[in-house]
Amino acid sequence: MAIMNIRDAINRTLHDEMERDPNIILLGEDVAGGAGTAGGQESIGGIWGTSGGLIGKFGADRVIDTPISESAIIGAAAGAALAGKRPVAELMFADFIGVCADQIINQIAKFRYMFGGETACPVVVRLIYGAGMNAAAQHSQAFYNLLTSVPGLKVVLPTTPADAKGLLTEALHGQDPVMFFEHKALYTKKGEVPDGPYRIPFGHARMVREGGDVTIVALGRMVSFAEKAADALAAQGIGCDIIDPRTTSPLDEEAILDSVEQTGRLVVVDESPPRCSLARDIIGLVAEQGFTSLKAPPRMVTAPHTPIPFARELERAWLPSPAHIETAVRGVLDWG
Amino acid sequence: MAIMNIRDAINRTLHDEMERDPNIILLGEDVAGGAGTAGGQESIGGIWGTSGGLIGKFGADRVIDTPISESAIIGAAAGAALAGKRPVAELMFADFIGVCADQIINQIAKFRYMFGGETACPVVVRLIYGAGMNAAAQHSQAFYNLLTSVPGLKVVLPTTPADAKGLLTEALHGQDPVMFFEHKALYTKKGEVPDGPYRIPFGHARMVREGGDVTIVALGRMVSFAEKAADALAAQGIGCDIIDPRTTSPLDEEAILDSVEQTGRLVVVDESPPRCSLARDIIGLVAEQGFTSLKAPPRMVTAPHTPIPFARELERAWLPSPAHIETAVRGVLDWG
Amino acid sequence: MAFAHNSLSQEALLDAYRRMATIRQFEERLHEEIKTGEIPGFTHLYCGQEAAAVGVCSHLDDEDMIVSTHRGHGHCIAKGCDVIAMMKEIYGKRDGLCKGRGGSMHIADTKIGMLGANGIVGAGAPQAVGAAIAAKMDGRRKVAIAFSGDGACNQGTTFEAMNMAVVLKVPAIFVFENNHYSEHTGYSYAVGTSGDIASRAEAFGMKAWRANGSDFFDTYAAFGDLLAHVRGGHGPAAIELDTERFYGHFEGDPQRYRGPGELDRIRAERDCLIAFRQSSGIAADALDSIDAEVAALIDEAVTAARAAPVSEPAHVLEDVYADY
Amino acid sequence: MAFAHNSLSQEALLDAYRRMATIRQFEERLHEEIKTGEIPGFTHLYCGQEAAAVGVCSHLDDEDMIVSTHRGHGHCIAKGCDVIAMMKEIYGKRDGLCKGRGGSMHIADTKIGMLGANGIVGAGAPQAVGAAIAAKMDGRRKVAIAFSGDGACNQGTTFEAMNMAVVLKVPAIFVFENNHYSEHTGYSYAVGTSGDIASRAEAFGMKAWRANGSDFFDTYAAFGDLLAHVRGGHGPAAIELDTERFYGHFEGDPQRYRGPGELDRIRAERDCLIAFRQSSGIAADALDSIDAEVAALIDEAVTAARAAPVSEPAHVLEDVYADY
Ligand SMILES: Cc1ncc(C[n+]2csc(CCOP(=O)(O)OP(=O)(O)O)c2C)c(N)n1
Ligand SMILES: Cc1ncc(C[n+]2csc(CCOP(=O)(O)OP(=O)(O)O)c2C)c(N)n1
Ligand SMILES: [Mg+2]
Ligand SMILES: [Mg+2]
Repeated sequence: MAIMNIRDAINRTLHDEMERDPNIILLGEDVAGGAGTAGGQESIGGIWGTSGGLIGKFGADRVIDTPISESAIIGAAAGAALAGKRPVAELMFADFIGVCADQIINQIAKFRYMFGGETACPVVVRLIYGAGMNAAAQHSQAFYNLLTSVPGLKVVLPTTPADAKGLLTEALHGQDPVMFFEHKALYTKKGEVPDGPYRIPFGHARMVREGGDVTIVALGRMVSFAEKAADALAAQGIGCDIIDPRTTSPLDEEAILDSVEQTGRLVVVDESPPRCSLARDIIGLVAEQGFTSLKAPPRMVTAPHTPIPFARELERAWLPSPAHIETAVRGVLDWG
Repeated sequence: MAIMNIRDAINRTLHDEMERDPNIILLGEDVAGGAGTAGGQESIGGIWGTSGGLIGKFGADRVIDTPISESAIIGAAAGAALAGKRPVAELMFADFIGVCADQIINQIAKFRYMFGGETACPVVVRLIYGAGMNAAAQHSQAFYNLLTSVPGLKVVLPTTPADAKGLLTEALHGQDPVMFFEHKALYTKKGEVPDGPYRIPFGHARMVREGGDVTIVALGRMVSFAEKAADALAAQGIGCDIIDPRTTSPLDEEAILDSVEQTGRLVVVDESPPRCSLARDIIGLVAEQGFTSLKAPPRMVTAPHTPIPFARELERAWLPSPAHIETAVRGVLDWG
Repeated sequence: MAFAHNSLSQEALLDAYRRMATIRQFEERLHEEIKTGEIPGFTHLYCGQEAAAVGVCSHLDDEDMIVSTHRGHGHCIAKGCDVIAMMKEIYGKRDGLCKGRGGSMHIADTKIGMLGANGIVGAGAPQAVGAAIAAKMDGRRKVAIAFSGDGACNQGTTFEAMNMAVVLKVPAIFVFENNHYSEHTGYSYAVGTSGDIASRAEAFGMKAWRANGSDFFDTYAAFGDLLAHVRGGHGPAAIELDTERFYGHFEGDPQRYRGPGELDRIRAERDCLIAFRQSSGIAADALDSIDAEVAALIDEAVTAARAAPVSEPAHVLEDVYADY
Repeated sequence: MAFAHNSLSQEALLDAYRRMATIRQFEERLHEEIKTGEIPGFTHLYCGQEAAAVGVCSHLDDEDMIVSTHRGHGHCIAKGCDVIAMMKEIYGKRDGLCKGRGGSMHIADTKIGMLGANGIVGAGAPQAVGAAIAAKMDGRRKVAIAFSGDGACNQGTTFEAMNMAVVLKVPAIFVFENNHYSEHTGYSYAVGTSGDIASRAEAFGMKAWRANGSDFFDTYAAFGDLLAHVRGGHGPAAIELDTERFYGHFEGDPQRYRGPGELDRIRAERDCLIAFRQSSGIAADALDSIDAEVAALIDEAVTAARAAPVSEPAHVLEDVYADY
């Protein structure tokens, strides 16, 4: 076990996997950086530093800097996958999905099904997402709900360095397209990472903690917010189950339903606006399939139905907070 | 009152409104048709016939045929709206949202908010959607969940000719962007349409029928499927409330919660795959806010988590059916 | 024309004719069969453009890849898809080439380098660039071809793809079939350009060719030239093929945008099968017997497609993922 | 250069200088203030490109419209946005130009024809086409301008917009500011083209100009020519402005992609303010006193911005809709 942050866990995994499988290629804007400049391809490894060192090792044929053309990036990834490669395409900000959504939702997601089942399109799209850096309305969104709704895609939200490694490795072994969401505010989060080959199967939630009084399902960065809230609640004698689904498609429904069966109370935390969100999706699931378990109305803690504002005070107010989670937990416990 | 179908109701409304407001312009692929051909601009009025006769009356400056460039179509609509016009942009198939999503979700939806509240962007996007014509995976989708999730947009789903008129007229009077979803299989549906100016405020559901035993919330074309199911159920002595939300953003939460308060039982019918769907959204809403009303677990009737298949038998199996709805209603009534 | 006679073997000529005739009869037959109401969905016929698909694909082998459009039957047949399995697909049958789940607009057979027809205009061009990235990595002089229409050439994806292909110097080939219409809109209206479509490709710095896409020999020769360039490692290239579609945009299109006599004229003057007969130097009866064989094949395909079993409802759930 | 001296009044020259100096000092000051950590988010400075924004916008009035980019401060100031309100916006304050909800990348003031900076590369070009559609309808010789970078010129939206502008013959103007970099990537790598960026616009059939975007007079003259063409009803046009960005892509960029001495060289050789001083024929002390006035204004702006009240949490819910 080594201690490292999520950025490094992703970077190392890319190194290891590209070493293992010569079919893996990386493409995106500035994934190496410096193409066509006097400074040369510098391999700072992208705006986020996650692809550092790769071009030096694997060359410009496998670590491909592209023009600003997201449709062509994702479309090229799709075509390369149909032609037998394993492309990892980077969307520098998940918000840019708007300029390349077709290649994801109508192409990559549907090839296997439309083409009769024999065509694999194992593209991994890395989407850097999330609020918290005052990057404003067009650089802060968490569009995982949108892609979770699309049949044919798998959607992954790692929240620890170990999970980042295990889930990315898994993505690079599978035959299905994987939307790999990396929260920009989590890159520096540290933790232990298993050495050597390490895969985490999709559809298996991580039980972050068990507390028995209430079930908190938290997505992405909200897991750590939930932990903060749970710490405060623990001090008041309230025990929280915290579930990190890790993948939202497939979703580990069983883990959620089992926990709610024990606790009877559910809070879902999601850094998105509420409508057609993962939060609503999970609450709907439990209402349908865990109805008898529920002792109180489930609650969501989400952002409001507004774009993401720029100013610090506003973004802070926009984001769900540990305090909001605490209030919601108290709400479901005090209910009735 | 005149009897006409939805196609004609939309066409007449466009005629009336363009007459009323010289700032209204129409743009899209073949909205007139025949540009640059020997046959000339023929005004068959688009592939769907909804813009027939408009170019003859309002000219090519206001009824604008465009190249196949959906991003530029929607982007131009956005820009024209910022410059004081009221563009109505047509997406021939809602599925094409993938190639222009950015202009909708990151631009039109956010301008007012990002720019401080004084900037209006009253674009109406007409999206022709829905399954039932064996148009396969890329020409049959109902992406209203996706746009409902985006703050800043209003989302409208007319299901009758009168509603089509009333809601489109309303859209063309408001200051907000409106995503106007027209189901291709509903165009020939007939009904009475009020003469003269007629507006239906957004956020007010239509109570399709009252039955008292169970609440069915049905979206778009599913309203008529729900009516068929309710007819069959009525013969068995079961009375259904059927609610047609008409707009999914804003959503008439009150109408839904009020009905469930009476019936205690909820079925939501949605022609989309289940994940992060409107169906889940509405079930989640009721679980949160109508928990004590619920006497049985709510149920959704949706398409499966698969792309839309081509073959008749497959598409039929994919789509929710009146029989599925009937089964779901019986399920929630027999529960416990 | 001299070129073709000299460079193509008699066998290759017969094969090219067979492919064109197969496309023609396949499409003409669909035009009839659609009237029975048995065929689901939207169908876009390739009639009139056969020389384009075949002039291009005759140069390719299974390792080369093509990406097609909504009007894809011709590309599929030219690339070697099984005609009976295609017909079954278009009828929506269980043992169709894509199990009846794709239909006319989504036929693919990746094993032979047919990476898919596509219902989204312009979606294919970037995919061809990706396939060309793969081809370049594999280093076996493979190429990847994007077929696009005169309408698709205005879609942002097509421009992005051309630029990216130039930047990455990959063996991507952009074949623009200019049939003068995108749906009901004329080419001259929708394509803003200083020259032809090929000149747009040239503006990206790639070499471009032009040919008569209603003439097999002209297309074959020009594409041969182009292909030598691309296989030689000189990066992407483009070709514009001037051609005609003999039917409406989709089956059911009233075609009011056509000029008087236009359809008759193009059938008379721009039929690639007639042109082939006139200039191939092959005896008419050899071609006649190919026509007859093709007719039998198409008959067999329709009969098989009509008789083929439909899917069960449970099949709807298959093949969304490899595993889930 | 002769042109400028003759055609511009002394007043106009001083005004142009004032705008350029305002942009420069605004940005240089931000570069310093960002280090304090008080300014939220990502900031992209316009330093070095002042002659481009001002050379273009000096020709415009409030009815003309511009659409800007992520690097938008210069365009905003050149078009006439209130500098103090802008500074407050960048500080995220409640009485900022956009109530602190937009920030550096989303400044707009539609009343004066500034239709918005934009965080999505390439998003603006189609919007300018729409504004040009509106301008044409209104019939008052108004124009709509899209500023785009050498990176943005590869985005599909930009191509689509150019094509659509040509097709619809609207008074849209595409201003390409080629500062040689998109983020860390060099122009020569990312832009696949047979010529310069302007030549791509020409391939769409529109007239294009080139100018030294680090020289006010050259830009002003070329754009004046272009504008006469477009206001004359001849449809869209384009101009490529060769310029430099003096700082990194965003504040914090280590700029390892620069060549040795590059930053010093461009500061020395391609500074539009120095060039203006050298060739405007205006006495240095007149310009000095403008500099001093601008410095006072920027001081005032920063002081005001720092002192301005922040938003209340409840403000987050405002202005999503006109009504809901
Ligand atoms: C993104 C997108 N926009 C619009 C359409 C509708 N559509 C299908 S084919 C077509 C015309 C295509 O014209 P062209 O590229 O010339 O091909 P052709 O039909 O002539 O073969 C249009 C507009 C679509 N399928 N996808
Ligand atoms: C659609 C999209 N892709 C990528 C980015 C990230 N990004 C922001 S600015 C930029 C470079 C833009 O280069 P250029 O157009 O030359 O403008 P400059 O920064 O030089 O002013 C990139 C890649 C973005 N904001 N939007
Ligand atoms: Mg065409
Ligand atoms: Mg640049």
